[in-house]
Amino acid sequence: MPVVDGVELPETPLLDELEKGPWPSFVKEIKRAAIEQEKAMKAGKKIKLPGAAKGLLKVLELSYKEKRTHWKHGGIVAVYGYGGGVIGRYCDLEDKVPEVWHFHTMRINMPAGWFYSTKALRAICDAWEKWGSGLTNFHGSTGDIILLGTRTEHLQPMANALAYLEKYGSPAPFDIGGSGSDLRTPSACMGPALCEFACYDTLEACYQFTMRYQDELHRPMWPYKFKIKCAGCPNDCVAAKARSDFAIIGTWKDEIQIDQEAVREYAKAGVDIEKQVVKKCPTGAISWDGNELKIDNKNCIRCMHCINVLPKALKPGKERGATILIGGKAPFLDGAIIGWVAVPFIPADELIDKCCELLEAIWDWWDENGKFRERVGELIWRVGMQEFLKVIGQKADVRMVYAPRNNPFIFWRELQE
Amino acid sequence: MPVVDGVELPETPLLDELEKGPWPSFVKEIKRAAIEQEKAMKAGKKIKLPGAAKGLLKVLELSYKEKRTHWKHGGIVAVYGYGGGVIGRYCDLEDKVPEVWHFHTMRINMPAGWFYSTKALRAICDAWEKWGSGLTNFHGSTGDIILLGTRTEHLQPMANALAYLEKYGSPAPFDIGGSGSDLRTPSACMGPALCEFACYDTLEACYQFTMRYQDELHRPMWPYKFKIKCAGCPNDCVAAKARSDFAIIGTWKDEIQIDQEAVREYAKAGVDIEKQVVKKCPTGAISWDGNELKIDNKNCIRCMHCINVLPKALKPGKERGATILIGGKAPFLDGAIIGWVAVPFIPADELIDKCCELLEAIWDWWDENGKFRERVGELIWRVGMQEFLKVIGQKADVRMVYAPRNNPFIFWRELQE
Amino acid sequence: MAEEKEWEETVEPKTDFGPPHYSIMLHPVIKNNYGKWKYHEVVRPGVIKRVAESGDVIYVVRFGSPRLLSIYTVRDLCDIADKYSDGYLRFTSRHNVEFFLTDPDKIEDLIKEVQEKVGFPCGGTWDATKGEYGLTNIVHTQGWVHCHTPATDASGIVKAVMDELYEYFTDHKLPALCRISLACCANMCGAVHASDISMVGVHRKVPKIDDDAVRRTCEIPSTVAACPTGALKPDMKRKTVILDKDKCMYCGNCYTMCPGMPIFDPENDGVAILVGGKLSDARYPPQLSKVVVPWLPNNPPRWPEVVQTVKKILETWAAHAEKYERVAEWIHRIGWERFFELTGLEFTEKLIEDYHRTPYLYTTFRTSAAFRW
Amino acid sequence: MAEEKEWEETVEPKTDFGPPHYSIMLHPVIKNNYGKWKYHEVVRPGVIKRVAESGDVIYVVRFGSPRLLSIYTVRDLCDIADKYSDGYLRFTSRHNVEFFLTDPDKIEDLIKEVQEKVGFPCGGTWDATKGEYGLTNIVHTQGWVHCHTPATDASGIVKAVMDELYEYFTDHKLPALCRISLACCANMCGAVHASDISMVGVHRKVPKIDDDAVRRTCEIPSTVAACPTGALKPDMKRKTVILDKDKCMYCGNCYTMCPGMPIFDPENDGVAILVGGKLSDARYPPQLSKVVVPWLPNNPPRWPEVVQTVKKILETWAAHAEKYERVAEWIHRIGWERFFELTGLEFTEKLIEDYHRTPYLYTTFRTSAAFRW
Ligand code: SRM
Ligand code: SRM
Ligand code: SRM
Ligand code: SRM
Ligand code: SF4
Ligand code: SF4
Ligand code: SF4
Ligand code: SF4
Ligand code: SF4
Ligand code: SF4
Ligand code: SF4
Ligand code: SF4
Repeated sequence: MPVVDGVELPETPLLDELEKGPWPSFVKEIKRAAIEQEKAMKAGKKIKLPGAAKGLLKVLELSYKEKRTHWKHGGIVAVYGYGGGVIGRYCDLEDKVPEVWHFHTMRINMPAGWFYSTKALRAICDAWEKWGSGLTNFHGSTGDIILLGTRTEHLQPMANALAYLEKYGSPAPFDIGGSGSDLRTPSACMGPALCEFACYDTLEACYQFTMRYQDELHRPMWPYKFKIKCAGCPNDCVAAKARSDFAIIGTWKDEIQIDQEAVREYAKAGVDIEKQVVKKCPTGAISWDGNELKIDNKNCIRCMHCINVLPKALKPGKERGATILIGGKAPFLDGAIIGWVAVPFIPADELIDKCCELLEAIWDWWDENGKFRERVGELIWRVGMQEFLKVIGQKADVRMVYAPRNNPFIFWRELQE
Repeated sequence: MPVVDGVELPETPLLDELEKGPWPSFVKEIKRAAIEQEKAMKAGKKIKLPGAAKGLLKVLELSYKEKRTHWKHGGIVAVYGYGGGVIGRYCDLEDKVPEVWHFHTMRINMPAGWFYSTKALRAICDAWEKWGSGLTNFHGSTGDIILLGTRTEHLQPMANALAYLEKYGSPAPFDIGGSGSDLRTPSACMGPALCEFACYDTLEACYQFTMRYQDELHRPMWPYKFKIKCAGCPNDCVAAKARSDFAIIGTWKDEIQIDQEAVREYAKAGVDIEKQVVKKCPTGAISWDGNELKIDNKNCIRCMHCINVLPKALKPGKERGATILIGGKAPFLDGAIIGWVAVPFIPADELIDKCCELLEAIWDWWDENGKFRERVGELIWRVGMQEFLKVIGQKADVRMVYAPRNNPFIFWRELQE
Repeated sequence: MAEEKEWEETVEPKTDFGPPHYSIMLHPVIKNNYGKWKYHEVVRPGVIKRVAESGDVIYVVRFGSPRLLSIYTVRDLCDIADKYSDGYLRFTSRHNVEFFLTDPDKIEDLIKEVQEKVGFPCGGTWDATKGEYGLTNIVHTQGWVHCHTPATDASGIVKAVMDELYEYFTDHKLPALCRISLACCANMCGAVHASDISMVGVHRKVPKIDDDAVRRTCEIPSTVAACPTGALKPDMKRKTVILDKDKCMYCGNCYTMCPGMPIFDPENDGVAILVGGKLSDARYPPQLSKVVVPWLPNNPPRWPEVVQTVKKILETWAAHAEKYERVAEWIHRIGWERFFELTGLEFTEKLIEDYHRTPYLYTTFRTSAAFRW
Repeated sequence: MAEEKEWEETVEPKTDFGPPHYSIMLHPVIKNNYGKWKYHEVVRPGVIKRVAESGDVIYVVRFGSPRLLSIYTVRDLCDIADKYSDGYLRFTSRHNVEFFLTDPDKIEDLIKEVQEKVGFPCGGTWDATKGEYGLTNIVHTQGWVHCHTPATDASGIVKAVMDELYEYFTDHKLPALCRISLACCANMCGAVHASDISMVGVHRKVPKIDDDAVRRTCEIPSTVAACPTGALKPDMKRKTVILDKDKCMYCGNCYTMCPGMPIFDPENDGVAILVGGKLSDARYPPQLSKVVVPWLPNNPPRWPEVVQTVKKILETWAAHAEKYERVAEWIHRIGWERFFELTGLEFTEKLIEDYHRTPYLYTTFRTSAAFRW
């Protein structure tokens, strides 16, 4: 048994291989938690699960040896007043590694854009040092802070600690995120906080949705999960198109703003405008005569490429807002979907309210019509866009499709007696 | 009642509108048959259905007035020894227009490429003048000669006339084509008969398939119809890709043959090589310096465009053969299909035999596994290309797809106990 | 009629002897140069000069045909072929007629004689070298002339459209190949599912179930199985079928199986317009056609709405497309947004894919915020 | 432990108060210039200079993270943020950590201190203006660390791959954006279905049905309904399920519903490789990833087959792609024929779409004779 800083660690020859190499090592992190938590406990701190990280090392080493998982279905574990936010997890090695027989994760709703003050972060760490494994994910791929591994009886105290996290020095309390058949924790790209391309306030939108739909987020009530992600422009830095049922993609309607002087500066500085910009425009909408850059905005599809290359010279237009894509998701059951256009444009100043209207209409309809484990996109496939457009009160727009249908098997339900 | 050449015609005010205008008129054709057949009869010719074309005028005028068809299901009518080739048709105006109460069509297998000697054509006309309506389609859209409208009792005599058509002066007899759940009459573009692009002998291939599979053509025996079309090159002048279950598309494997002198001549004669050829190559495989045309054949996808524009200068390569596309068809039930690559390349000299091997393997399999009214393409969708490739003894080739699958839901049946 | 026993009725039936071998149907120059053609040149619209490696030359002269021909017209064509074409002629895959001349000086006479005798116009060709294209014949189907399921006529619309587009047939005025097709019902006999511009007959009302007729004439299981959307259920007690109006999309497939449930409806049947199909591999991969007008009324005898829509699409395309840019390629460049704007057609919810069995269902949906305004 | 009653256990539970408002988490310069950024410039790999309309400047310095962090490391990051970044930091959507500096002179110190204290490398950025791209972090999932359905581990492979591709993270050596992702099972938590290069854990054996366990722990109808291919049937008599081996594609969906039919299998589980997904609208529309290697073995602790395959793909792409040409765009230009040739990967029948429920089924099939040799 290797001993580090007076703490005995299990033999983990396979995992140890993953401490080598230049990329930061998650094995080191687990070991560090194991060591430091035990040390902290020995130093008198109140620590409920000093052996959890160590237990994880044992289980994981075994998984590496046997090439299989040792985690089992979790059943339903939760905290008071919530139906989701905790992923129950048990180990199938109860006797061998009782330290992690329970190893539930908690999903904690991060601040929009994943911005933190150190005060907030430290407070979370302090609480989790006490009530959990000391292991986290910053962040889960939906965006939550993931607190990785605790026992059932510590879930409620940890939730309480987060709810009154000011007592640990945080500027604000933290709440539980989503899991199960509910609204999942909405997320947003950094948007206006740092990015000059943001066409609407992604962080505020994300915050508003989260706050207005606390009930939907915390109490699974639907046929399946539902995700919202806010990207400030078509670059989609939060992968909203593929990973959210309701993706809000910032865009604009009018003309790209051009600072010709700045274009010339870029050219002087060595940017090959012809090759890097003009030739790469997907619709051939740009021309450059060595002095002036012209954009045929009627032909521009707002792909962002030219703006990406020349951020100082080009800017999205002034008439800003967002496109709503519906239905993005992973492959079960009907195959992976990148969301598609449900609303081509909503002006920025109406965006949040309009989205709420849409969301509520969609949820009502989906809740009523969706099958068990049927994502909203699959429901729309099943019943057709004609029906869905009625639900969201939108007129059909050619921007919703890459191409019209190729068969004339059209429903004319309004003509039937 | 208008009287023309002593023949009374029905009042057809609506149809008469379609005699106007510069494009040749089918109404004139029907009237002409009505008039001439009656005249011929009066002149002593043996004519079985002198009133048929006239009857059609009446029915059609009514259809134009009422905006609906007056034809009914045909049931099964056939000629001796054959299960297909006749489309039974009855009129729902039995009392009003008894002349066309029966109005069956016969599908007659055309010569490959639709080439005729006038002797053959005249003989068909003479026989059909006697036994039918005197109306035809040159041709049906599968390719047959369509003899439009006769009564059940004249089917056999007409078939006999065609079988011994030499007696009418034809250089050869004509046989019945396909209909129902059988092999349909194969067809071919004019290919080597007239076209310099032909990469294999489309007419001979078409003839061979037709002859070898007379039984399959004449006796419906399968889950549904099956069509073969032979196009000499990727231009596909016989619409094989969309209209045949088994499309044979001529192509080549080596380098496009270039006559540089002829390219220069074209350029001199005013062809804008850069704009018309180089810029239009889909893979950017061509370059032209004003003197020499270069083709990056590794990058050429054999789309034919450059050859089409410069037929005197460019030619398909010397290593010729064909690509087989499988599954092309109209929209029922699973949607319209353009056939897809089943065999990327078969050398021209092995083509006919190899195709026969493939066809026989496919038919056996489809016959055994296909559902009622399931085209072969739909069966392949249902069971997957993995299975189909086994049937045709082909290895998978990336040329069979535009892109690999996007989900990892792969069958590993060979690994299961 | 029955009194005389004619040989056709008495001969031994002979089967499975197949069509004549094509070789006996070939003009001698064609036969001699079979597989040895060197190149072709378009002499004028309708006339293609073909030069063989041997140096032999043949002029192929093409004429538009209504396809529905009386044998008397066919005989006229034979007379002409005997006179000009050494007794040979052919039909093309798009129903045009071609004569073969060895003497170019006879071309004009031939054209005149065909025009006078049968009224067929010379044309339907194209010249890829120049990038100048004629419109060719419309591939079409039976319609009210012969079929039992049509939602519209075939020959009548084709005649009306070709009258209107006549000048495009006789001249090379188009920027690229353009194939027009028509099918009188969703069975789509022909190539409407992959043509530059297509017209398709469509029903819009559910079939009227005549329970008695169903009982008498239909096999219930195969009728039910024929329905692509599962709109039919067997009613075993009453020995008929039950139809779910919300699931039916009026394809008429059940009617083909079962005469007891006719689907035609004079006021609601009509014509859908599709565009953007293509089959050659040239430049751009083969494409299926896409519906751009879900329905136009049946307005015989000349279907003005259909004719004008087709003309508008053709001429808008012709005015805006680059050389060689077929309808699909043109739309690919300018975007569907612009297509609807330029043609003045309306994009409605009916044009969004919702046929659940098609593997294209979702691939037509726009998965990005990239589009034109 | 239980003797002391702590306030966390006794307080009134409070619900639905939501996350902190982001505004209290923002560095003052960010807060002051919120929504008013003018442009950015990449100073060096890992360091982005952001200039506001006000003239304010902030330097964002990015570091790679293993995502799985002990709170002790998070505290270290906080110490660093307090020292350099006025007490603020953020994580990116791809799990990297960013600090905010107003003084460019402190950048090097920061980088050194982060490296020393927590060993996180500076990098993960890209410079679109120059068309020079760094590789960023791998979005990944739980694997054997926490999940019950994985066919492989997540963190271990990610570590092994990033060790091998380290230089691409710390430098801008790539021609375009390239996103690598990993999911440990076909549920695909994360963005593997739309990444330039993806790794996905796959099972290859049918679940082992433990009838007793099924009876005890599973709701049979929902288990049967969960199967996407209809491979499961209820056996109501025996109160269990029956599996059709030929229809099963080993997705594990049933196992998620029913612990009584575990699917893992050490020797047959493994990793599939996908390429060519993308999500930005830049130049080329969003694309789903495509499978190019159906299976590689699980070979912990360092998965050399997986690592080498990913590296090979990345480096082949990097060597051949034009500036801005992401994997999908590169393949679009050179063709899949060339992709397999250049990478040396084998195209097999396993890569041809046959999942019947996907609307892409047929659209992946090549409907033309146009391809490269
Ligand atoms: C923790 C997390 C992975 C991670 O390590 O980051 C995760 C973990 C699980 N996901 Fe996920 N998903 C996570 C983000 C995602 C995402 C990405 C996203 O949200 O941006 C997706 C793809 C997008 C989508 O929603 O389709 C995703 C698609 C799935 C699916 C497939 C859903 C589908 O419709 O195809 C399942 C299967 C299911 O729902 O039964 C699934 C199920 C699961 C379960 C609950 C396994 C199960 O069936 O019980 C996993 C629990 C693991 C554990 O032990 O903690 N998870 N899951 C992510 C959530 C962390 C967070 O809250 O921040
Ligand atoms: C920090 C982050 C947003 C966040 O809220 O966390 C971010 C930040 C920026 N992105 Fe992004 N992107 C971020 C995730 C993404 C994602 C999502 C993902 O990877 O899961 C995408 C979509 C990926 C895809 O298409 O599959 C994304 C696609 C882009 C693009 C499109 C590039 C392209 O050619 O397709 C740009 C434009 C460019 O820079 O060329 C872009 C541009 C940018 C810019 C330049 C925007 C700006 O003006 O500030 C930012 C700095 C980039 C740099 O590092 O040099 N960002 N960016 C994310 C960084 C993750 C990381 O740590 O590496
Ligand atoms: C005569 C012809 C149309 C014409 O005017 O040219 C025709 C006429 C009929 N077709 Fe067709 N099809 C004709 C070529 C086609 C083609 C084109 C081709 O073969 O190149 C197609 C599309 C390609 C294909 O096979 O998919 C075609 C696809 C159909 C279908 C749809 C099949 C599908 O899988 O989607 C049906 C429906 C059916 O089989 O029940 C059909 C059914 C019919 C029936 C038999 C109607 C019926 O359900 O009973 C029509 C009989 C009309 C009549 O009264 O004579 N016909 N049919 C063509 C045959 C003439 C010939 O032998 O030369
Ligand atoms: C006669 C015919 C073949 C036959 O066996 O009957 C034929 C003959 C020729 N075709 Fe064709 N094509 C014929 C139907 C087709 C079809 C099928 C159809 O329309 O149903 C196609 C596929 C259409 C599609 O893609 O939807 C077809 C697509 C082409 C193309 C591709 C053009 C393109 O840009 O997509 C060429 C090449 C070219 O000329 O540019 C071509 C080229 C030719 C050439 C130049 C080949 C040659 O070297 O002789 C022939 C003379 C064309 C002319 O009129 O100037 N042929 N051609 C068919 C004429 C029908 C007619 O009467 O108009
Ligand atoms: S999505 Fe657009 S606005 Fe948001 S961070 Fe990325 S580039 Fe900026
Ligand atoms: S945003 Fe894209 S489409 Fe628009 S001009 Fe720029 S590069 Fe072209
Ligand atoms: S398909 Fe090719 S070979 Fe056949 S006629 Fe057309 S161009 Fe000639
Ligand atoms: S055949 Fe097509 S792909 Fe090949 S070089 Fe010519 S134009 Fe290019
Ligand atoms: S398209 Fe329909 S109506 Fe027209 S001939 Fe074919 S089956 Fe008959
Ligand atoms: S018309 Fe078509 S969709 Fe309607 S019931 Fe009949 S077969 Fe089904
Ligand atoms: S991808 Fe699968 S195994 Fe991995 S965390 Fe998600 S559900 Fe679990
Ligand atoms: S593993 Fe998937 S495909 Fe197989 S039985 Fe279970 S749910 Fe069905």
